Amino acid sequence: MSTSLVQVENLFCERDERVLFEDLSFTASAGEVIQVEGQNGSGKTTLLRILSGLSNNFEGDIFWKGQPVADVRDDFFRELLYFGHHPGVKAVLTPEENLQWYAAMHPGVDGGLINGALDKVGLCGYEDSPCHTLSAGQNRRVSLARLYLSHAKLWILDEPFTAIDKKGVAEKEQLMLDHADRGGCVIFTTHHELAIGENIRRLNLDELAGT
Amino acid sequence: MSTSLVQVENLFCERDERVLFEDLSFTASAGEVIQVEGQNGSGKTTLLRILSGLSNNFEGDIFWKGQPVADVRDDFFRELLYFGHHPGVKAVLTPEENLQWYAAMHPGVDGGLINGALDKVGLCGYEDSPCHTLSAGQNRRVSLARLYLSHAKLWILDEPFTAIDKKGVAEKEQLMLDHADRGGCVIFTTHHELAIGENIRRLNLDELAGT
Amino acid sequence: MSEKKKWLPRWFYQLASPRWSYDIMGKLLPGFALVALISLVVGTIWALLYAPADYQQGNSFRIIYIHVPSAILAQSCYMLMAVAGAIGLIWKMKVADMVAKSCAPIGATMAILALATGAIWGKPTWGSWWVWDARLTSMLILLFLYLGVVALHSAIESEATAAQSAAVLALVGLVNIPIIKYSVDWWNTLHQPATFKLTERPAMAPEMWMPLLVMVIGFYCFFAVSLMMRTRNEILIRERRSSWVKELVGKQ
Amino acid sequence: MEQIVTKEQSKSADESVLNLFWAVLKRDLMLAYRKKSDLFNPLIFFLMVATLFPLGVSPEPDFLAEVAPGVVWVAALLATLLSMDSLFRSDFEDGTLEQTLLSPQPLFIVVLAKVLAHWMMSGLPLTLLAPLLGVMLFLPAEGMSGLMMSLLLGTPTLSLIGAIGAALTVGLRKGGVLISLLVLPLYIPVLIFGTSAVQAAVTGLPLAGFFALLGAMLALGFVMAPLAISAALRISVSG
Amino acid sequence: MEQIVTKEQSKSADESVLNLFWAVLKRDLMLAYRKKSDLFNPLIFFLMVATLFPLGVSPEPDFLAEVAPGVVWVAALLATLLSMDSLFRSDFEDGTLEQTLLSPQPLFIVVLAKVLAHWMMSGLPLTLLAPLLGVMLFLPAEGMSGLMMSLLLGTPTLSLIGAIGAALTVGLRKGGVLISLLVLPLYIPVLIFGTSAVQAAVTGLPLAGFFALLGAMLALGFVMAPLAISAALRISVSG
Ligand code: HEM
Ligand SMILES: Nc1ncnc2c1ncn2[C@@H]1O[C@H](COP(=O)(O)OP(=O)(O)OP(=O)(O)O)[C@@H](O)[C@H]1O
Ligand SMILES: Nc1ncnc2c1ncn2[C@@H]1O[C@H](COP(=O)(O)OP(=O)(O)OP(=O)(O)O)[C@@H](O)[C@H]1O
Ligand SMILES: [Mg+2]
Ligand SMILES: [Mg+2]
Repeated sequence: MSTSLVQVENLFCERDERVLFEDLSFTASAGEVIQVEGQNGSGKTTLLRILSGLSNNFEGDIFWKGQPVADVRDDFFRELLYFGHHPGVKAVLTPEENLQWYAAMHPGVDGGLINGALDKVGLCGYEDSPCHTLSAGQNRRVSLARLYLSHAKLWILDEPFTAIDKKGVAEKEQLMLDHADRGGCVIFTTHHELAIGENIRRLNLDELAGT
Repeated sequence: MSTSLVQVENLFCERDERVLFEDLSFTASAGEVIQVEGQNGSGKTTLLRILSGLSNNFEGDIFWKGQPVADVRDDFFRELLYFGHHPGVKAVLTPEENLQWYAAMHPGVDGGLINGALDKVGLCGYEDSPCHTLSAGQNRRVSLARLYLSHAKLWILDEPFTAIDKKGVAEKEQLMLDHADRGGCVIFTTHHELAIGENIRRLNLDELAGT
Repeated sequence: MSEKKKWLPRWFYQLASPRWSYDIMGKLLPGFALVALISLVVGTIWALLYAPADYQQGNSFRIIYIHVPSAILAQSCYMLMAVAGAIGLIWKMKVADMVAKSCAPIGATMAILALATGAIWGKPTWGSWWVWDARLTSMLILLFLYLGVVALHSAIESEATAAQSAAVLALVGLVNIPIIKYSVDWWNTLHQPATFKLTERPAMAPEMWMPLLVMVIGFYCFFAVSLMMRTRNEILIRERRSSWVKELVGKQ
Repeated sequence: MEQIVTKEQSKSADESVLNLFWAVLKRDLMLAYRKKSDLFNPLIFFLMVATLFPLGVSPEPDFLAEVAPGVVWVAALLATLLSMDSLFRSDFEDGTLEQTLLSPQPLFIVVLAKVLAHWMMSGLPLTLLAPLLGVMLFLPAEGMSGLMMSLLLGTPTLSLIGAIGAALTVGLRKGGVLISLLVLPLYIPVLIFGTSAVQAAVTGLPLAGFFALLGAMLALGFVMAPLAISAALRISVSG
Repeated sequence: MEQIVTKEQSKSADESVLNLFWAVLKRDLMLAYRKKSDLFNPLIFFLMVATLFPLGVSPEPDFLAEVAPGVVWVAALLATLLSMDSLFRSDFEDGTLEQTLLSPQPLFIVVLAKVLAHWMMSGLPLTLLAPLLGVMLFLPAEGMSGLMMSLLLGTPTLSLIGAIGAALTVGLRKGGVLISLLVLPLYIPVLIFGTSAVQAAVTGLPLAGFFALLGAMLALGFVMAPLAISAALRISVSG
């Protein structure tokens, strides 16, 4: 059996008196790619923010490698890569500077790989343009370049394919599979039609919602 | 022959010494759905902003119903619906208030239809929640509700499907086809795989870029 | 567009061509430079050595020969900048934009010169470097407006946008010009009223105002020279990728 | 017959323009109300100056009475200037400014409504609060009416001029500084005449001249500024 | 053997903390440099007050000399307060604050570096520019060193206290007002001791006591504020 990384038990969350999910329990193990599904407003972003520790607006228990996540916060953060609706890219900095800052914030990340990562997301030639002169997709690619930099085990990606062109999406899909093969774990959401559909586990929030 | 609405001649645009397109000429007629294609950073947004009159960073001529668009600006704006990367939704206002403002800004729009439009984009029940409490997709749906309100002939939509779930995308695709059937014209971009692929004309910017 | 073409003279449209403007300015430059040189030299010698000393102020009044031309020029330059900016805004004429852009630093220098000489002169005559008098204040505002235009140009990356924005600002600031001009008539202040008026002869002695006139002419010609040089420079930079500029640079 | 049609048409056009004006005004006031900060920031700033000044400089009534006109006016000017940058910025950032520019409605009207809304959230409360400040700073009672009148005539001009600067810099990432640089020179005359009016009121000199000047500036700004603002907005967004 | 490993580990940990500190400081300064407005806004505000005050109140040297300490200090305080709101807001809006909170690095250090960067862009230039302001306001030469010293000791405290307010309000849409209300009471002691120090310097009284007080406040802020800021940030983002 593969090792369980994240274990969620009896998660319950409501916003403005609307129950988003209740009694949600699941386990994410090394080697898995899990897609959180659901229509707009079903609570995907909310769930991912809870999992990553950004939000504590919930009831229930979350374990990281068997221990309550609150007790091993630093360990957990060391192994986490979170990609949210806001990509965390500073508009006045260049792609390179943005990634340098990310490397500094994450001790495991090797700053020397930045140029290679930018190459891989197709931003070769834009290293020195401030991000506000980049297109919408290019901006998100800057943030996606972190996927090539980080050694984190757990990737939590909230709509990583937004504004990315088809070739880019295909590459990122493959990257997620590769990450799982190397013993990582990916939890993500998207509204795109995926090519790697068979290899992933699905978690549908629509069915979980209270009434 | 159907009437030509927008006619573009020898459009040239460069940003930061990178030529995005040159010698671009095409005509968009009533009844057409045109998808502007290209990879990230190929200039789709730039082209749509030029067409809508937001940007004048170009050389070349644009005609609206045969006349230079600069001479008939008011007529043109009356018949235009533009949907950009920034959806133009005020976070502290409710969906309803946002659309009321839109109706006030556009004399042809019937404010009485607002509730129906919100229903159609699936925001029934959220009329009175401020938009910053809505999910990413719901926020964009507020802006998309304008498609049901406006009588504009020409729709210019820049990645309208971003963050929208699959059901929503299918509905919007159908809506675009219906609009074309009623004598309208749609120019849009997206990186989503479309179901209505056969019925639309494509304009690929990658082939047009200079070196 | 075609209607407008009929009533505007031909040279106006030729001006719109950077190449034509570049050439014509090249031809005009030497003439203006010569006149500027002669009148500045003659004016300075005349003013310093031959003009009589003022019976009240003695020799300190001679600063007038820099103060007044620079003050007048600072205002004229602003008006030129605003008009060129307006032409650029309305007819989308690139050369006008470049002229407007070139005006700003020259005008700012002139405004600083007028303020500095005024302040230096104020110390012996009014007893202080600076008073919050209407003319002085409005002149200071003029300097700030120039600085604002320069700042806008440097802050906006796109040349076209920068030129248009600066033009709007210049047009707004135009209200300041009549205030400078008439402040001495509208408010009774410390500062002298106008010497040169179109309707009457100056009250000053001719030996005093003749060299002043020469200096004013000299300043104007000098202004024309530096404006044309800056504009030509600007044209070369902005048209650097056109074939004629490449040819020109290739030749040198 | 034809004439009637034209009249009716022009009447309905007038009406639609009025509707537009109200809609924009209402929306901006609502935004301010929801966000609170926009509504209170200038006011809080104004009050802060009035409290900090005696604390930091000197609490003596005689001294304060003397400086009160100037302090109140400088505070009002700074409060307006500081609130200026946000006038179009949030609209620019969330895309509503684009929508405004793409509307067939006259931009002139929209801009005027927005400036009015801004004034109603900055200049007007400042004016209404000025007597309180006057009292806090021991301004003699004779000066009160002069203070309020001068603020009432002066602050709309400040909003109008400031909006030009805001429109010119809305597309830039370095808005804040530039706006001060562009706008401040044009603020100085308002400040000078405003304080002179209050000082004249305190000493019992005639005021009409100052008010006429402030009024003239307001009229000029009212006619010219919306044009400049509209042009500047189009330029800024297209860049 | 074991001890050595621990020492080396702790040494490398120290180093990584230092690296982090530098990286954050460098980034924030670079951001300020690129945006210009953050860099110059407090300064411009400071200068504006110094020019407008004589214009609006009274240009007389004697009068100005007397009020100079208070005016400079009030201006410095307001300049800092006004720049406070943007400290975490832009990071919050573009998602970099989330990334910061999700990093395994000690938040304490990140926060300290950010506050230091803020001070280097507000308090430090204010301190360096203060003599110029002093001259413009005819502050007697004896007061100059007292002015600079008091600002040097006082402005970091203002930045530290202000950052707590900024962190508490960053998640709210109505930041501006709240921050003033939260922070101002804590600013007042700094203002009072700061101006008293300058006045004492002008009149030739002993200064050490005031500086000791200002220093004590700074030390207290230095130890406590980063903790409060970190906690406040986590709470604001999770809301
Ligand atoms: C910083 C202080 C001063 C400033 C900003 C200033 C500004 C000006 C300006 C704008 C003009 C108008 C030129 C025109 O359009 O006709 C002028 C003219 C003149 N100024 Fe000054 N001035 C200053 C100080 C002084 C002082 C101290 C004096 C002598 C007592 C002085 C004497 C004159 C005279 C005689 C004229 C010529 C009037 C005329 O022919 O129109 N100025 N100055
Ligand atoms: N303000 C700007 N200044 C300079 N260059 C810019 C600016 N905005 C865009 N560009 C450049 O123009 C190019 C086209 O950008 P555009 O936003 O049109 O791309 P796009 O086709 O819409 O891409 P995407 O699919 O990512 O949305 C990009 O390479 C970008 O770097
Ligand atoms: N700050 C908030 N306050 C109150 N309710 C909120 C808040 N944020 C989100 N919600 C509500 O929570 C629900 C779930 O939002 P969430 O962002 O998780 O949806 P989502 O599944 O990510 O949708 P999308 O596909 O549009 O991104 C929505 O109905 C929304 O109205
Ligand atoms: Mg979501
Ligand atoms: Mg795009």
